[in-house]
Amino acid sequence: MRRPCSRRQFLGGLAVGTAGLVAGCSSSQTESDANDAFTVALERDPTREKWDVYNGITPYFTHVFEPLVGVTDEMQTEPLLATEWEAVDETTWEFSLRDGVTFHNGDPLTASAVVDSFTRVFEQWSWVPGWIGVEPDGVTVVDEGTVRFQTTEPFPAFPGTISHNYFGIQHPDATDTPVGTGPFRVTNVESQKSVTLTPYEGYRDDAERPSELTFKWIEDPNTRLLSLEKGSIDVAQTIPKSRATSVDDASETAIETQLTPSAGLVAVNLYKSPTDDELLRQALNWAVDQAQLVKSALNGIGKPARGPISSVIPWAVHDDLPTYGPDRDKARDLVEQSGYDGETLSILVNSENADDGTVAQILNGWFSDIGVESKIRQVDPASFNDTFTAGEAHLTLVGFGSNSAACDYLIRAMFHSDGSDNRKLHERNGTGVYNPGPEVDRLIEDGYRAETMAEKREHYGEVQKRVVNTGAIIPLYYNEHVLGRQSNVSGIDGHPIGKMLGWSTLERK
Amino acid sequence: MPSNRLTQVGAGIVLALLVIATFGPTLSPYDPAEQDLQHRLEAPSAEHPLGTDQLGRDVLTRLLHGARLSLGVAAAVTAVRLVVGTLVGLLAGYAGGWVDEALMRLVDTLLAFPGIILALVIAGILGPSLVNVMLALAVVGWASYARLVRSSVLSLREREFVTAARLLGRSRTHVVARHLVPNAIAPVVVLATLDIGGVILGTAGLSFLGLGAQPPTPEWGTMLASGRNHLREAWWLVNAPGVLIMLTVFGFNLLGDSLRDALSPTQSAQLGEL
Amino acid sequence: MTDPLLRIEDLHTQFGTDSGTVHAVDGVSLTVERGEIVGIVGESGSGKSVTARSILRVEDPGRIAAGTIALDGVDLTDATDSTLRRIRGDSVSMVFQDPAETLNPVFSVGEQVAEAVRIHDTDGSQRLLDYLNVPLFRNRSAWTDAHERAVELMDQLDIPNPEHRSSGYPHEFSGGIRQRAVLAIALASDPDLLVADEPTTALDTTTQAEILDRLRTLRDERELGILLISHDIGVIAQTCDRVIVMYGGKVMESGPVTDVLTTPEHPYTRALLACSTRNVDADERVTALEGRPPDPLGGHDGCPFAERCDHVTPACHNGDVPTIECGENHRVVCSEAPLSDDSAKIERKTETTMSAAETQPSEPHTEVNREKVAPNDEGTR
Amino acid sequence: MAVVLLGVSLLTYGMIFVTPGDPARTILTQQMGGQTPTPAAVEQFRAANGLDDPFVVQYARWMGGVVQGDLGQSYYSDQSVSAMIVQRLPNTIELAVASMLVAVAIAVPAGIVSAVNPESRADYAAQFGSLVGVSMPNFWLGFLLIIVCSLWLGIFPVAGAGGVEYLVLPALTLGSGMAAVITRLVRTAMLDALDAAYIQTAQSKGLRERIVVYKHALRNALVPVVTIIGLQLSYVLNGAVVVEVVFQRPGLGTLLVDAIFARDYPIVQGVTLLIGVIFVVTNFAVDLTYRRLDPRIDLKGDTA
Repeated sequence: MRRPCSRRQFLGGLAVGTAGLVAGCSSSQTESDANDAFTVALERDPTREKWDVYNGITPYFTHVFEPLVGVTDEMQTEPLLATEWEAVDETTWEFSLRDGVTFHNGDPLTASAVVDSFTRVFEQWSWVPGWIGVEPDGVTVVDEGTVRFQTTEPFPAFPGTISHNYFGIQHPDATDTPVGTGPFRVTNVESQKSVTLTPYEGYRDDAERPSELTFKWIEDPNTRLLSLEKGSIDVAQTIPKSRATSVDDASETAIETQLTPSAGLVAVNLYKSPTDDELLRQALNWAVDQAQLVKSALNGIGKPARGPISSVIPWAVHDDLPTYGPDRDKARDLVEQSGYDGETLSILVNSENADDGTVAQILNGWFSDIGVESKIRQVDPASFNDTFTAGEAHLTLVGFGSNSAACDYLIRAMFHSDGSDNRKLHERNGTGVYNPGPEVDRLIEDGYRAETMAEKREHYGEVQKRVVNTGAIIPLYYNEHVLGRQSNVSGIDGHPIGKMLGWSTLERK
Repeated sequence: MPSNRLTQVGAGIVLALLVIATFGPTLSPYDPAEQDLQHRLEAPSAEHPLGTDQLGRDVLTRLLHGARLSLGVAAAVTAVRLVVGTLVGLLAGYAGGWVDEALMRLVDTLLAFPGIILALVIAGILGPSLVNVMLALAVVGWASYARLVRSSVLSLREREFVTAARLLGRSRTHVVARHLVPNAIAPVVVLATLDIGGVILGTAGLSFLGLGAQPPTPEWGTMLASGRNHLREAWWLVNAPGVLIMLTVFGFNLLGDSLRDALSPTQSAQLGEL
Repeated sequence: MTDPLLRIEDLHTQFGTDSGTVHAVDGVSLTVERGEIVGIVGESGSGKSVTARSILRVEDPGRIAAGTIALDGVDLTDATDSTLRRIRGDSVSMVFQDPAETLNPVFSVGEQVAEAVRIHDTDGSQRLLDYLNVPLFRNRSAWTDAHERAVELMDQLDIPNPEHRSSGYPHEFSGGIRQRAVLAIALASDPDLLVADEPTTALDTTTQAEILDRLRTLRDERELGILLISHDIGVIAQTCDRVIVMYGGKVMESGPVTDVLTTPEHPYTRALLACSTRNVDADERVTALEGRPPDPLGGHDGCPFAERCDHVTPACHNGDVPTIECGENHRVVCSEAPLSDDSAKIERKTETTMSAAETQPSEPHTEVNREKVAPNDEGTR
Repeated sequence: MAVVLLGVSLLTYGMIFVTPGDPARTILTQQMGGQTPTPAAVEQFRAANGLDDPFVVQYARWMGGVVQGDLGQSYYSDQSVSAMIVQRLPNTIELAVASMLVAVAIAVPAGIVSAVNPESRADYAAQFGSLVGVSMPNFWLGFLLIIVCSLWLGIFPVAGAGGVEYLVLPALTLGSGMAAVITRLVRTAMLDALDAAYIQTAQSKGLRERIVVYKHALRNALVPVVTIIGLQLSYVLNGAVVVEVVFQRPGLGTLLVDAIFARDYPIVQGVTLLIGVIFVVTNFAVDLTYRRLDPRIDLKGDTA
């Protein structure tokens, strides 16, 4: 049970001045003490989204809105609001809606509501059409139970792409509180503080659900964890990995980890001397001990990687990728053989992520072991991407994860010549950052259009092999999401995509 | 007024810090960058008096090396503030007229800003690095020196020995250099001593917000800021730099206070109004 | 005969300082009767002010090493703090020198007088919050009565339209009015003894005359005993019934004003009178007294005035100096007295004009000040 | 004062133009979750927000809005900057007032104790203690307080904003820093007051020692203390930025930090301007209270 707040008067001895200021700890805690009410602390403010989309609350975590397509634990698509969908032709999809689904205010789910939800998203962000390959007018009503999507070019992975929470279906009329079709409805929104939900009785399954769910915003990871340790919250999202073991060992708290579709890796600049020398790139790979890295930098939370794509993603070919099993002597030989002349390599790191800083320092240490000098350059989040895509650094710590079932855009963004990481330099002077070249581009395009998963795996697998072989990247780890919870709270429905964690089966012993 | 006992304590601390800053590197038992991933986050022990950090590096060594860096940064920023402030103060005080008016409006504007917030905006936009932090803190902090120097120049200007020097045909620069600066310098030195503490805390604050020195540089503020992620298991990681920073700022404040008491009443009054 | 109002018997008041003990008062005896004004005169550092302060032990007065102070027969020397506190302002009040300083600048004059009235109308219990005028704890009726009484008092002391002026702040009044207000405070509880330490030094002559007049009327109307401390012989001559001449912490000569000032027996009294401009014609030079007042450290036997005395003999330097009766309770403490007649007769001028040059700077606090003043500084005035 | 306010607004708005990097591109990348925006999108964004106009035009347009209380539009959320500020201001003011109260509550007694018995152990303890407060980086102090008071003693919530009990730890963190300066000032002021002649008058009236100290001496000592409290506001606003992040109080501090990192310039400019204005206004208000407190100073400002 959560520790009741003690009645003791605060520091009676403190000067008379503050006596008036502090009454005993007030009993009206925000979270009700009922047994099945839960509080989840989030890293980002759940109440600061765009008002005319999702009525200002976050589409992630809350399960107030449901997209047409769901994502299984194996990152496959599954029916959600759409029972089934078929590709009428190469560029047209038709989704038939589940019947009997009602919005929280009782109105039935209709095709026009789906079209309206998509239009809202298109209006809000101009870059969405480019992302999902559908123009704003490409979403039309066939009949009240069917919606048609017109893609600009053949896109087999389209259904997976719209499983993203951004495409959760909302009620068409402007309402003051957010209205969706999800298992939870919104009862209270305290701006910049919290969103409180209660179960939606009219939901299609009548499973047992917590009586109240509150998503609280606690930005600083340490403060978030301290609140967990204090007992004022039940679940803390993304706690510092460095503290995970001690939280797990403590009696009142425990942790839950989940392998995610995102991977941490070093993008090696293929077009900037001296990392344009393949031998040097391979030498660097030989110097890195992924298992040791995960153990010391990530406190054991994460899976040592062999390639750039997390093994959770269906078309990742983790097992049959070449490995550089750490061997410092081989690395030193390769450095001698390479044209490396002692120039200092720059390691670009995003200052927002504390773990990246630690990883970079470990790499810095290992590289100097094999005689390669390097210097860490930490850059703030806003200008990190600019600096990276301008190819200013030799090595850049990047981490790419997908928030939807379609992870194709990951491999495209990283290794395709006009993928988002390489486009700027490719258009300017035909180079890029870590796109190996036209051969790999063609493989990516074939994989993109592959009808079956096996075909996709074969094309994308070849891309992964080549990228690892030529040392365009230095694989590091597949990211494990870690959250803290009270030891007597269980039933968190884990999911590779952190933002899709399920809370319906939460219970307190 | 703290009697001389507190002054001795203050001077003692500052002296000890200078010794650490100069001889630190030679005194330190290990190489600050040498990682030992097998001995990560070990509690203080015989061979690691202050334990090891998340990469197995010896915390004591990094603190000793960091001393030169942190104090160097603080001294450099304070020096820049002092020089710029004194120049502007002298110019405004001595030139008078619209020059004085314009400069003083600028000073008032800068003083109207809580320093750290302005520094945060500058450092935030320029990106995280020790140089940016130093630049931001320097740009922000010189105004108080300017106002102090100007007020002491104004009060000195009327004094006989200045007018006498002018009567003897001394050039303006001579008067400024020979007469005004020596007299104005005492309160400025005191302000600088009191200011160094503020700069050190400012650097630590900016590091906490993610704008500090680039890893793996062992700067105290950054070590304190990154140590916070191991708050409870590796308590020494955050408390060792914390205590050191506290002692440093405490030492400088004590020294500053006692120097201030050695000033003449008028000088300390000028200082007091800041 | 009944006990005198105030009896001080062989008083020794000393201060511990870093460089030894200061014997500020080195064996002083005096008495003050009701309805009598007794003056103590002497240079700075003669211990006159310390003697006055030893009575009420106000503001770090130093340690009474020996001797007794009795008020109406009651011995005060080893009185407990609370008994002393009850006497202060009730049976014995004090008036200080500079009215600009002795009134609290941030409280109205009426408030400060009313406070004095309040202290002595209640049973001696003073509750902090009541005196801080904190709304809930404020004894409203007591304060209003006190304010009315304060206005009456100010009126008795001829402060113009007191009802209106009582809410004014000290800096809005002239020196004279302020000193009257201080007097009002002192008289709030109708005391028996008033100790006035240089009350008129900071005032111009006309205001000074008014205040001294006021003291005399108080003596007559209220049978008030007044101990008046001054360095200005004119003030003493003009106001006091008896005078005590002090030097180096000891009494040199005491007796009725008329005898002592017209036929001074003690060489120091004569020197004092000689250098007072009052007794000199316009064209004559004022004779100054060479040498410096004695170093109070360590105390000394024999006559403290020995080094500077024209009639000094070896006997003066050691042993205790005899006290000689030379007239109806006119005593002199000098081994050479009575001196030959020639230098004795000094005509005393009647009018009380006082030239500015002659006013002595205020008597420094002999007790050790806080850090600012170096320990052995007081002797170098 | 008006000139300074103008200076503050010029400095705030100008700051952004001096810095390198094209705001439009950085913001769009940020909005797109890391993908690089197309040049067309960047152009469209610049036009929409008038970033191509010369500095003077943009500044005039911004100032036009400021005068009517409209501080412009945030790039990310569609709330106006003024609305966001109004929402968060109470939290920061609450924290500022509470920490000043704590500072005074610590400093005034400490100052009195060390003044009433100088050079004693209490004197050193008071000075030593208050100096420690100001020497500790406040986020370190904040975390230590959370661990001690919240986790071990369990008498306070860890973070968040709400009732009074949410205010105590942040106010303690910030207030202890300010206590040092005020303690020193109270000590010196009290020493001077206790030395003054009117204390002798008070004592000779037969007043109890406590009343002499707490009424006559303290009242005089408080006059300079009030001015220093006004000037301490800058310390509070400085510290608030960090303390609000540690204690998760959605105030101006966290708003500014997030806006800086997200390059949300309208918010950065709006908040910085507001803080500058608050600062100038309080300095002015402090002057007024100073006059009212010390009757010797009449409005012309010359002391008697």
